Amino acid sequence: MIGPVLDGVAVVLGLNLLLCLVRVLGGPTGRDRLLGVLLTGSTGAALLAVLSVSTGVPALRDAALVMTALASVVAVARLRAETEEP
Amino acid sequence: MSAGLLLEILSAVLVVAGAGFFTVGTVGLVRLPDLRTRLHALTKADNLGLGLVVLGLVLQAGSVGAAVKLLVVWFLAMPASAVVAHLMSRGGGLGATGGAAEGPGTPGEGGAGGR
Amino acid sequence: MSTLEWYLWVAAALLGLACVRLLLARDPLVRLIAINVAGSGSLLVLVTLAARTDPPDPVPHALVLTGIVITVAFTGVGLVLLRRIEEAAEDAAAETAGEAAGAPGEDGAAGNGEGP
Amino acid sequence: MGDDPVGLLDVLLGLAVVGVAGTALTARRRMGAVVSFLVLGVLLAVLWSRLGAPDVALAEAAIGTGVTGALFVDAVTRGPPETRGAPAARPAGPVPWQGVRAALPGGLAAVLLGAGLGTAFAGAVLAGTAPGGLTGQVLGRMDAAGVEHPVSAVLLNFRSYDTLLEVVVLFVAVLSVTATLGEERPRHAPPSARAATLVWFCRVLAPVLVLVAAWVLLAGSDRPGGAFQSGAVLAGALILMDTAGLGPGPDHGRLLRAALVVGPAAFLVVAAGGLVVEGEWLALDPAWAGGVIVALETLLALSIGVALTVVFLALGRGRVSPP
Repeated sequence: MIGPVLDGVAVVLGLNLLLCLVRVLGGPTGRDRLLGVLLTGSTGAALLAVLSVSTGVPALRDAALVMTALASVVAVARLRAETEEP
Repeated sequence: MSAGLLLEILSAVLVVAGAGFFTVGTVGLVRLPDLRTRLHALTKADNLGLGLVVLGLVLQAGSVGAAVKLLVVWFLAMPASAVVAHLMSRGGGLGATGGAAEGPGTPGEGGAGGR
Repeated sequence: MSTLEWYLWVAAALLGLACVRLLLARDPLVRLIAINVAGSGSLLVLVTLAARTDPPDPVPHALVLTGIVITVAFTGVGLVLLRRIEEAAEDAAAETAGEAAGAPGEDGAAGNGEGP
Repeated sequence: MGDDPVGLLDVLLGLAVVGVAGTALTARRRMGAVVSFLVLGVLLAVLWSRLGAPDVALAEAAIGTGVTGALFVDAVTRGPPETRGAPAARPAGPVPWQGVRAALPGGLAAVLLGAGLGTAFAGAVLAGTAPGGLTGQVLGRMDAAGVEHPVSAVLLNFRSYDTLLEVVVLFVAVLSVTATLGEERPRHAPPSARAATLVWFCRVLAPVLVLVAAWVLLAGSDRPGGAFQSGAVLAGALILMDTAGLGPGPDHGRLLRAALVVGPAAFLVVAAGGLVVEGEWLALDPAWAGGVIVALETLLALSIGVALTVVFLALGRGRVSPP
């Protein structure tokens, strides 16, 4: 019973990923685009977690964990580069 | 048997609610007018969405280890998105001067930063 | 159409788009992105062909992992070279500007950014 | 799953991947292109998991969205200011219709190339007398592999030559990157000028990432995970440490070099040891294989993490400034 629900949720989350693209392409500043990356990262992590349960592959939980943890590294890279460059 | 069914229904409700919050957050990111309001949409709706999805999945996880790992995903996402949002709403990754330098454009934050 | 055929068409689309863009793009950064996308397309071919058996073939998966690491290695080298080229252009521009104004341009540009 | 009709999620995912690749390749601003490419990485991670490749999904999540993202974002942020994303006027922007007319031959070429390749690939599915590939051979020899996860067995035992050369490629990348570095140019703002919150955050998150890296590494022996994924997460941790001013700075040059070399060196020692003990280059005795592989993977993860970090840091270290 839970299977179709999870599949539907996966489709909805996938559409959300595409919607993020509007902000990524629209900008206007680099930080706005970066927000798109952050939201994409956590949406992707949620999607992987859903797939790990619906397909029964436990390794996808690790992928979700890694994706969440490293999404903030991209943001930190942006912030430190902004600090260092005039 | 009926307890299992109840658990499945609860899990489905939580996951669907989480997906709903993700959608709200994404729509907010697209529709809201400037960086700080977008940050607001992103952090709140996004954390709640991830949290609800994770809670729903924890009920289906099967083992304690799997459940804990799913919860760790959420616990990792919460401080990360809060801190990153805070830093991005300031003038830059700069120190105390960064926030004040950007102040005048935005009344609420600028007043607090000026003091 | 089977799932695997569909993904092979997706891979072909990625490769076609990326190769053409690689040849036509003027910005080196876009070329790097194009190589990365083309790489993803070819990895998709490998992973799809590995999925023909159940369980999937581990050898192409290992090849794909190797490919991902090689990709990040050459992307890093390409980006560092790109930065060096741009730095050289910036310095040359600052030098000519400094000569024109009769003042050390390097200092002026750096001080301006750090103002507050 | 070969003959299943294609499902809704698969169709959406395929269209999304092609669409996002299109925007990443044609975005007008560099930051837009780069960020689209990162979104493509997330979609690809989901795609790999749909195709039954959780190892690749894990690597894509760690490398594709983490380290590659940090590299691209850093390079674009430090790049020339007019491409940084502010709505600056493009010099002599072309008339829109001209752009379309110029893009037409390119689009046509892309369609033709894609159609040709697609026909060839779709034929390849049906061709081949042994569609089983090498699955049977690998699974049949798993008892001699030393690890329980087939992909790790292929990477570090059955086809370890590939992995050795790959680590060497990474090493060469680090060498060529450091060759472009001159004397260290003073940074515009030292780490002490960074916001206290940022430094605190990096200090808190870095050890968590090291833990995740260790977990991914140890998971590699019986489930998806391993040296590359772990090394990529470790690189993320090292980047955070450097941001907090704790990283392997210039003072740690010798330590850094040792960490870089130890992985390839250990691999060569194992390869030569196979020659001495087993009489064959890179051969592993099944009795020893498990321990050797885990030890080797640990050192490799360290080297890979440090190598990726050095490449990242080289972006920010300018070359010698002109006199």
